[in-house]
Formats: sequence, structure tokens, C-alpha cells
Amino acid sequence: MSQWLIAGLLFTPLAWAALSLLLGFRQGRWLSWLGMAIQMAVSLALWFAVMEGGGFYYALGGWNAPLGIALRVDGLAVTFVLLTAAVGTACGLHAGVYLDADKPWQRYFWPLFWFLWAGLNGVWLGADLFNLYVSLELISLSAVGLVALGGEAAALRAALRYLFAALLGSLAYLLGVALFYGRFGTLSLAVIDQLLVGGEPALIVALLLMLAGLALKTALFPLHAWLPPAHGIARSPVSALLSGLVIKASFYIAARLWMELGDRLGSPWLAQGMGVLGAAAVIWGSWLAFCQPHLKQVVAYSSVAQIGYLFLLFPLTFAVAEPVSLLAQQGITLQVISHALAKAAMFLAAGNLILSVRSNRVKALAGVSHFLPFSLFSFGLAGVSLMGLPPTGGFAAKWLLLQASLASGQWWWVVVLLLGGVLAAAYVFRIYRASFLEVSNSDDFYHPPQSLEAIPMILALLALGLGLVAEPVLSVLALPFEVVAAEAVHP
Amino acid sequence: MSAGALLPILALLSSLLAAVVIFALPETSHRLRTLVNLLAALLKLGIVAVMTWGVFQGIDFSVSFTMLPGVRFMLRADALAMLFAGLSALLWLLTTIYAVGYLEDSPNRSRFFGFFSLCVASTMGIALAGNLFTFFLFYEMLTLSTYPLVVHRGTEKALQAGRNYIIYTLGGGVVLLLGIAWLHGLAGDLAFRETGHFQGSDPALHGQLTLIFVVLIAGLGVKAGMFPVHGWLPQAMVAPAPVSALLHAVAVVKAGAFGIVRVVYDIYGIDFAFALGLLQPLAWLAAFTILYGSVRALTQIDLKRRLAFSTISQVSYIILGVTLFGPIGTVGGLVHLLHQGIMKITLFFCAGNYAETLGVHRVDELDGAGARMPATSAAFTLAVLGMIGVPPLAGFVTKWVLGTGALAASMEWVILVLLLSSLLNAAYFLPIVYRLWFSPVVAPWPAERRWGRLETSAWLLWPPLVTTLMLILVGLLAATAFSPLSWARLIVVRMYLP
Amino acid sequence: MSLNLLYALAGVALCGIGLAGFLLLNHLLRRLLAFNLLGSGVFLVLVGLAQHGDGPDPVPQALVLTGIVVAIAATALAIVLIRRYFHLTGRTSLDTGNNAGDGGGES
Amino acid sequence: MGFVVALAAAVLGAAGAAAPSELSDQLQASLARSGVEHPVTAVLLNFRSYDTLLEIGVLVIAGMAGISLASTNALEDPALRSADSLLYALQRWFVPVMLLLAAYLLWAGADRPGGAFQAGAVLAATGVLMRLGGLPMAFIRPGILLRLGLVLGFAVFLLVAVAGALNGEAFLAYPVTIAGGLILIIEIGLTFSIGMILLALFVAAPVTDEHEPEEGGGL
Amino acid sequence: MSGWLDGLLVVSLLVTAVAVLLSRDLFRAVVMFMAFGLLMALAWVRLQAQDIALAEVAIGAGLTGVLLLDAVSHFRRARPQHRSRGTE
Repeated sequence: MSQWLIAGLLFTPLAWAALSLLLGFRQGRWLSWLGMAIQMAVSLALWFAVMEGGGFYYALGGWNAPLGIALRVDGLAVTFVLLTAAVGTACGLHAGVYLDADKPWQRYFWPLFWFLWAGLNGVWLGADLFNLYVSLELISLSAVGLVALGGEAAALRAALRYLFAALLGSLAYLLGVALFYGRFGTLSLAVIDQLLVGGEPALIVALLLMLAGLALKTALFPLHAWLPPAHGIARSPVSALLSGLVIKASFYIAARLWMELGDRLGSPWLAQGMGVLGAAAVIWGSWLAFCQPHLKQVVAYSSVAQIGYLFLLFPLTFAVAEPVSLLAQQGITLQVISHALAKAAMFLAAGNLILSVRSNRVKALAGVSHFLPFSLFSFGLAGVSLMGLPPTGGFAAKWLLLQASLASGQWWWVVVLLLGGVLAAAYVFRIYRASFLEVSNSDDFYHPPQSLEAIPMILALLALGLGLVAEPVLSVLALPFEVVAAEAVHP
Repeated sequence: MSAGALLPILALLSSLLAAVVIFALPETSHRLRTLVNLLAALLKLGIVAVMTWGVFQGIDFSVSFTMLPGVRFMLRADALAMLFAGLSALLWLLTTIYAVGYLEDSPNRSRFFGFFSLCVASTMGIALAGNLFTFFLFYEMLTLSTYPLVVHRGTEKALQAGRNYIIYTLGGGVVLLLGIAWLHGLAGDLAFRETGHFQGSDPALHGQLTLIFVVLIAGLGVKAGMFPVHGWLPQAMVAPAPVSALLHAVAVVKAGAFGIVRVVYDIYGIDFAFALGLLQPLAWLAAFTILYGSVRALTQIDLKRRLAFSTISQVSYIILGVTLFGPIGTVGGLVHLLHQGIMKITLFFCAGNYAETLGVHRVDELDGAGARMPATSAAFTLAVLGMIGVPPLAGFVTKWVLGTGALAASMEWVILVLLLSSLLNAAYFLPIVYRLWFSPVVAPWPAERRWGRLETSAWLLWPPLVTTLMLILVGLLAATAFSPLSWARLIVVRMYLP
Repeated sequence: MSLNLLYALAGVALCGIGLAGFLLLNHLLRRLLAFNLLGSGVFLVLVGLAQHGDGPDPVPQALVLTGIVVAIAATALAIVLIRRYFHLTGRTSLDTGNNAGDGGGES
Repeated sequence: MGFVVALAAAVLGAAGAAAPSELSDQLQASLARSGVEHPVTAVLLNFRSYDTLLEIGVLVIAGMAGISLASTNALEDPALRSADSLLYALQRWFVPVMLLLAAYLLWAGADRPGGAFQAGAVLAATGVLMRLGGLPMAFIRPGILLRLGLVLGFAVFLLVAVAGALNGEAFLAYPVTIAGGLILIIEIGLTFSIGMILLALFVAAPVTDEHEPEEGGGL
Repeated sequence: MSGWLDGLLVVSLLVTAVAVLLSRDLFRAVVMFMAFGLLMALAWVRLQAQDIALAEVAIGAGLTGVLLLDAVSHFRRARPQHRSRGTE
């Protein structure tokens, strides 16, 4: 059963990419709705299958790990596959209505969208270092394409910046892969994990290169300069995809590398250093978000800040007790999921708001709470999750990270976590404040279609509810995993 | 699911669902919205009544599930919970009626009543929370759902007040979160338990526990309006009167006070807190806040601001009662939780009536209002007398029990504080009463409206009259079985006296 | 030093040159050239390092073939964007100033 | 500079400690079942075919970018129709030769160096030559045919991949007996599409700037 | 095989690479890049990677170079046009 599901999961996005390239935007929309339904169903089924049967390796082409490419289908991977299906579907549905179907270049939206999806699934399931590189490139190029789609000069500039950053990051990663291959003669992460004994300098350099490349692609402070222009200027559904999912892909790889190899190749300095950069991202990103005059820039800088939390994974899992490490991993996982949902909701809602007031400026929102409470409400709910207030997923994540920080004695991260929440509140409430202002001549609002309003609301509610069902979601992380790699290494 | 688990959830859902329905209703369907509001309020009152009866009979209402690794979401109705739940359910009904009248013809009612219901749901959650974590959950939800109400008018001033409100309360929330997370890391998931959790704990932890106590109280003190973190409360008075009445006089500040009661009794345990030497400083702080609030109230010209400073002062009675080491003081503190709520909401209703009917906001504009609005002014006068502590009204009962408690705990200086505070109460309230009844009308009302035969709209008139009746009854019938005083005694007997 | 290792080290040097160019140059096409040099360096390291011990290793060779195709795809996309950007603005470099401010494209 | 030194040290370190790879043994052992004799082709199109599949996806994205910029006008640019006799002669003789070369490379891929990429590139080069020679190339005009050509190889690859899954085996698994044939089919499709994409990238970019690209064409 | 040959190849690779980046004229830079691609192809042959060598010649040097050259010439021709536009 699972075999069929995996095949469906891999096949659908690629096939839909090819098919939708042959169609225009409108027909592509119909086709994509079908595709999203299929992907959603397959992802759900796979999630439940793994819930019941545990994780496994899937050997592509029937060739096992070191020779062929094996996919690692474990609880975490299928959870992210499901997350991608949820956010992807939401953005796809939104885009179908939001984007102007009459523009000739929109026909390329769907192929890029589906290639992006395929790349994301490739990353979540990837267990092969080089395959991860190819998946990353697939993601980067389609993401850049989406940013630039039909763009004016500013969009192109943002896209070019993004492209160059992404390419540099990929090459740094690939260089690390080359070193690993030179040392171990394999690309399978599981096999490397088994062969790796201690911290050889060469491999430390390799890990550093890969982490640096991935950090650049994830827009970790101070390598974040490319992100806000790109995420701020793309069309809202695209921004939602980029902020919600795309930047998580490179982080996911970094996290996987760290969890597999970090115990032998990492050092306290590296771990704390990554944490400090993350903390700086939280503070600096939030501050910049607070200062932005444009609505979408606020949301984009908020992404820079929220990504910062993710990098607390490094110090909180390095040389700490097993339960503490687990707490941190769970916290980070929740943070990824809740940020993906909340940020996608926020961008989509921001898109609606912009559509409604016909301006991207925060100041233009005055009085909109009067007319568009629904999208504003979605925006607000998503904001609650970003602030880390209960009962949202963001709060659950923050709670677990707080516990992990306290239990590991690294109390300084507590300060960052709490301060980050306050700063997030500052920039979110700035938007509320602007929208609650009553001005007399503010009756000129456009009402977006209801379907546009419903989608961010659903995402925001998911982010909200995540905190309540965090326990079952997290339980998939501890699922048993069938170890095939061991047999493959020593036949 | 058993009735024991079902009822607490229903109590929450009744207003949560009401909120959802109200948000979904179009702005223009006023009648339907009012109907939903009133039905939900009545339903909730019924549920709470049933639960109170059940708790009296010794039925255990509780429900819990694991929310995060190591943390449970837990609702549990004990006697203390029902005290707060009963108060908010009762006053929600009255305030809803009042708000319907108050907001007639004003915009954004859908938004207002939606968030209003959400607030009440949060308050109910705070009352029924079974552990510190769940308490915090609803505590923050209350913060968020009150913000739109504070800034409801959308004026620059309201937004500024909202900003300060959110800075204070979210700041307090962060501090509280720190305390809760720290405590959780130290001791795990802590359900509220009568004797607390730390009796006989490792002395090596006492230093940390003391620190955590300070952090927790600091976090909770913001909402409770304790000095020096009370600054948001007077400013938040720009909100519409029902908001000031229910939320700032009852739900929000009481949530803070209620939290302090929970922490002192059900987490630390009163004996342990006393042994750590934590109660004494808290008592001083409470006493200072009582006097400070009263003194500040003296000089306020704006009626609602004067009431706000009075609230700051009065809420600290509760905290003072809690810190009096002994059962009688506790009874006093708890009963004041209820009494003060009833009295203060009456005052705010009346203030709202003056504002809505006559356009009067300032104390010096009230000259002669007693003749124009006799019923409202009578209610106001009675509530004022209650506040001052004139027998046999509600406030007298509180002060009497508190005084007795202070004597029993041999903290005689508290009596002095009580006396001084009563004097100050009289000093800032009685001039208003004088103006109402004995000053002649000197100028036309700033913005008068007329509603037929009655002095003001019936929606606005009945709620203060009902609460006035209540504040007389709870005083007169304090000795009967179902009075708040008896209930507070029941709580103390059940929970704190083995 | 084996022959392959020599090329691997050459690859390292190319990486350095490419990286320096990538970071220091402003002209978009030059940066693109630098990116391609950097890529070539990485490929040399990949193959040279992998097969320095025992003869040709087809796996890294296949990887590099894939890598080359990915690189040309990226280069082509970049050229398309650069040309379009140039067409609209007449510029051949990204502004070094603060670009974040003018994000108001969507309306 | 520090970067280069650290990297060089890392390369030397990795080289010094390189573990004997079991991978090449496995590769040799499995080569017979791969359907081709040339190991690089086996890795590319069988053992690690998923990489290649995604990589073609990347290429298709670039191709899309190219055609989205295409200006129909530029394709019929009269300036390009210059009757350059040298080019014409070149074209006359070279085009058939290059097409043959592409076919050879494609065929050779099975057992010696060569394969779809190289053949595709040669095909594209042929196209470039024809283009420079001013041959009308209506098929490269943005339209359904061009897009079909763009994804053809990718689609063939994908269909073969999913056929394996439908057959009850893994995604991308080929039955051993027909593996060689399937790989050849894939390679033919890929060659065609790669050539098409690379050509599109070249041709689509307007050679002169006299005509505006179709408004908003930039992807 | 003769070590000095490889040494020479490596040195010329690096020199060409530097030349690509340092040449003032963009056109020259691209031409140098194509030369670099050809040298890379030689290096691949020396590394017994004929497949890559073929691909490098066709794609790396050939197509990338053509694309870049095309872009460069486009820039050259368009520049004055834009200047005049800017002054309008």
C-alpha cells in the first residue's frame, strides 16, 4: 500500500507540472484542483499508513541505498509531506482566484507551482545527499521563477538576488557533499552516519560548508538580506509558499544533518554560534518588521525573525540529555509547522487586505477593521501564533523550547524566546492598531471573493488548533523506523 | 463522556460558540444577535448553577487531556472555581443586557459582541482551569480578546490606551510565562491542589521557589492592578462602559487576583508560602496599593477614572485577605472577590448611564443628576455606601470579616489600613453623592437623550437596579446558606482546613 | 600526489577564485561567470577527490553530469532574468543600496 | 584565502582518510542488470535515475523561463535572414552531419561515453546554426507545440517511471529484460527535449532590442 | 603520464579563470570563459571522465558561452538607447 502511495506522491506533482505547462492558466486551474485533491489524499493516506506501520526506506528504481537512491519515509518526513499538501493546496486554491487569469504569463504559474511541490516532497523524503541537492535546486529555480513571474523591475531585482543567494548556497552545500563522498565513497546519509567515527577536521569543514550554504538558503541572520525583497514583492500566494514552505526545506536538511552527524562533527562553539545567530535573527528581524512601512514587508521580516527560533535547535540538541534533545526537536518541529501555517495564512490574508485597500502600506489599513473583519481576523489569529500566545502551535513550540532551555541549563535562550514573543506582539499589534483606526472617509473598500477570505482563515485556525493537538502530532516523531540501511551496508 | 466531564466543557463552549455565531452573523441582524447573546448567557448561567449545586454535593467535575508532552489541558470545578465562575456568569447576563442598550445605533456591533463573548469564555476558562498551564492559556486569551474592546471606538485616544493596555498585559503575560515554565521545569505539571505542592520540599529548592513566586506574582499583579503595574487600568477606561464594567472591574482584574489566590493556596500552599516568608511582603504591597489607589482616586475629575482607581484599591483587599495567614482572612478575601464585583459593576453601569443619557463624564458635571435620574442615582448611592462599608451592605461584610481575620492573624496594622481606606472611600465617593442629590443643576446636560417615560433606556436601567438589589441582599442575608459568605466559608472549610 | 588529487586541489583554487569573484563583482553577468567557475571548481573537487584512490568512479561522474545540466539551467534562467531586468531598467547590476524599501509592487 | 586553505586542507584530509568504497563493487555487480554497459549511463538513467528526472525538471523550468521571454517578432527578424553564403554553405553541410553526430552520441551512450545530454547539446547546436543561417523555425515559436516539445522527454521519462510503479515495483524501476530498451526510449525523448530546451533558450532571447518583448513576458 | 603536462593544464586553468574575472571587457571575459570550458574539458579527459568532457564542451563551453555572448552583445547594443531614454 505504502509503495503505491509513494509512487503517487512522487508522480503527481511532476506529471501535473508537465500537463499544466500544456494548458493555459484557467484550464490549468481545473487540472491543478484535481492534482491538489490527489496530493492531499495521498499525503493523508501516507501519514496514516506510517502512523500505523512505522517508517521505512523506499528504494527508488528498486536499487538500495548506497547504489541507488532511497527515500526515508519516517514520521517527520510524512508530517512535512502532509504539511506541504495542506499549505500547498491552500496557496494553490488562493492563487487560482487571486491571480489575474488574463495575463499571458500566468500560464507558467502552475508548472512552477507543481515543480516546487515536487522539490519540497523530494527534500522531506530525501536521504541521499546529492539527491537533496537536486531537489533543492528544483525548489530554488521554481521559487525564483514564481517570484519573477510577470514581474516588474523590482520583482526581477528581488528574484535575481534570490537566485544568486540560492545558487551560492547550493554550491556550498554541494562542496560539502563532495568532501563527504571523497571521504566515505557514499552519498547515503544513513551509511555515512554508520561509518562516521569521530570529528575529522575535513568532515567538520564539510559540515560547516553545508550548514553555511543551507543557512544562506534559509536566510539566517546575517545572510537574510535576500529574503524580504523576494517574499515581500512576490504575489501573495507565492509569498505564502515561499515563507511557509520553501525556506523550511533548506533548514530541514540542515537539521537532519545536525541530528545525524552533529554529535560527532559539531562542537559547543558551533552549536552556540548557530544559536546566537538565530537569536540575533529573532531580535533584529522583529525590530525591522516593526519598522517596515509596507504590510508585506512586515510579514516578510517576520519570517526572518521566526526562522531564528529554528536555529535554537543546534545548541539545544548538542551535548544535552536525550529527553532534553527530544523536547527541543519537538519544539522545533512544532515551530516549523505552526510557522508554515500561520505565515501562509498571514500572507494570504495580507494579500486580501491589499486587494481590499488597494495599497500595500500599513497606514492605508485605517478603518479596514470595519469592512474586512474576516481577513483581518485571519491575519490576527495567525499573528497570535507568531507571538507565541496560547493555545496556538506557536505557543506550544515556544513552551517546549522554554522547557528544553531550562532543562539544559542554557537559560539565555529563555530570554530570547520571551523577548521574541514580545517583539512579535509589537509588530503584529502595529497592524491591528492601524486597522482599528476609524477614519471618516474610509468607505471605499473592495470586497474580495469569499473563497479568498476563507482560505487564510482555515490555515490560521489550523495554526491555532495545532497547539491543542500537538501531542498526537508529535507522537509520529517517535514512531519505530525500519532500518534497511544497516543491511545494505553489510550485506 | 460523563456529565462530570461534559459540564465544564459546555460552560466554556456556551460562550465560545456564541462568539463564533456572532462573528458569522451579518452586522445588520441586530435582533438575532441579541437573541443569541441572551440565550447563551442564560444557558451559561444555568450550567454554572447546576455545577455549583453539584460541587456543593461533592460531585467532581473535571476533564483533562495531554496537550503537549508533559503538560495537560485540565478543567476542574472546585468550590473556588465556582465562586469566580458564578460571578462572571451572573454578571455576563446583566452586562450583555446593558451592552445591548448601550451600543444601540453604534457601528461594529458584530465585532464587539463577538469579542465580548470570547472574553467571557476566557474568564470561564480561567475560573475552571485545573492547573497553572491551563490557567495561563485562558489568561492570555483574555488579554487578546479584550484588546479589540478597549480600542473599540477606534479613536486615537482609544488606540493609545489599547497600546498601553497590551504592553502592560502582554508584558505581564511574558513574566508569568517565565514563572510557569520555570516552575514546570522544576516540578512538572502542577494541578491546583488544596494543600499546594511544596510542603516538605527540598530546602535546596527554596531559593528558586521564592524567586519563582516573585515572578509569578509580578506577572499576575499586572492584571490585578497592583502597584506599581496598575498604569493600564485608568487609561483603559476609554472603552465603552460595559467593557469597563465587566472586564476591567470584574473579569480582568479579578483574573489577576484569582490567579494570585490560586498560586498562593493551590500551588505553593498557604503554610509553605508563609514559611518561606512570602506573604508578609505581599500583604504590605497590597495594603500600600489599597491606600495608593484611594488617594489617587481623590483627585480624579473623570468619573470613570475615579472608579478605576477605586478598583485598584479594592482589588487589593482580596490579595490582602489572602495574605492574612488564617482561615478568616481567606474568607474575607474570597468573599470580596464577589462583593466587590457586584458593587463595582453597579457603579460602572451608573456611570455609563450618566454618560449615555446625559453625556456626563466628569464628576463636576453631575450636579443635580439625582433629580433627572433618580433610579440610577439611588443605585449609585447604595453602591457607594456599600463600598465605604456601611452596614448592612456587601462591603461592610467584607471589611468586617477581613478585620476579624487580621486580628486572628495578629496583624493589627491591617485594621488601621482598613479604617483609613474606608475614610478615603468616603472622601472620594461622598462628594459625588452630594452633587447628585443636593447640588442644583447649573448647566444643561452636555448631550441629553430621552427614552419615553423612563429616565433612560430600559436595557440600561434594569441591570444596575438588579445588581443593587444583589448588593443589598448579599449583605443582609450573609448568614444564610447560599450567600457568598457562606460559600467562601465552604471553600475554606473544604480546602484549607483539613 | 596523485593526478586526481592535483585536479581536486585545482578545483579548490577555482572555488576560491569563483567565490571571490562572486562576492566582489557587481556586474550581474560577471557574477554569473564567477558562479560558473565556482561550479566547475566544485565539480573538479567532487570527481578528483572521489577517484584519487582507485581509478575512474562512474558515480561522481554521473553526479557532475547532472550538476552541469543544473548549472546551465540556472545560468540560463539567470540570463533571462538579467536581460529582462536590463530591458526594464537599463541596469546591469543590483543596487548595492537598500532595496527593501520599495517593496510596494503589489497593489 | 582562509577559505581556500581550509578547503585544501579538508580535501587533503578527506583524501588521506578515504575509506575503501564498497559502492564501485556494488556498481560492477549490478551493472549487468541495469540494461546498459556504460557505467555512467547506468548510474544516470538507472541507479540514480531520480536525480536525472528532477534535473530534467530543473531544465524544463529554465526552458519555460526562456520561452516566456520569447518575442515572436524577434524570430522573424529580417536582420537575421542575411544571405551569408558561408553560413549557408556551413549549414548545408553541417546540419546533416551534426544530426548524425547527435544520433551517434545517443546510441553510443549505452556502452561508451555519450548519451542524451551530449546528444541533446549537439542537437541544440545544430539548431543554433540553423537559426544563425536564418532558416525559418516556426516550431520554436511560443505555442503549444513548443511547450509540448519542451516537456516531451520529461513526460516520457515520467511515464516509464510510473509504469514501473504500476507494475507493482518501485517508482522508476525497470524490468531487467527490457531495461535497455526503456532507457533508450527515455534517452531519445530526453535528447529531443534537451535539444529543444537549449535551443529555445538561445533562440527565444531576442537578438536585437528593436522590438519590445511581448509585454510582461519576463517570467 | 607526464606530470608537467597536468601541471601546465592546472596552471592555465587557474590563469584563465582569473582572466575571466579580471578582464575589463565583458566580451573578452566571456571568450575567456569559453576557453576555460575547453581547458576544463581537457582536464576531464585527464581524469578519465570522457562523458563529462563531452558535456563540458557542448554545454559548459558551447551553450553557456553562446548564451552569455548573446547577452553581452545585447547589452552593448542597447546601452546607448537607454542612455538617450534616460535623458528624455
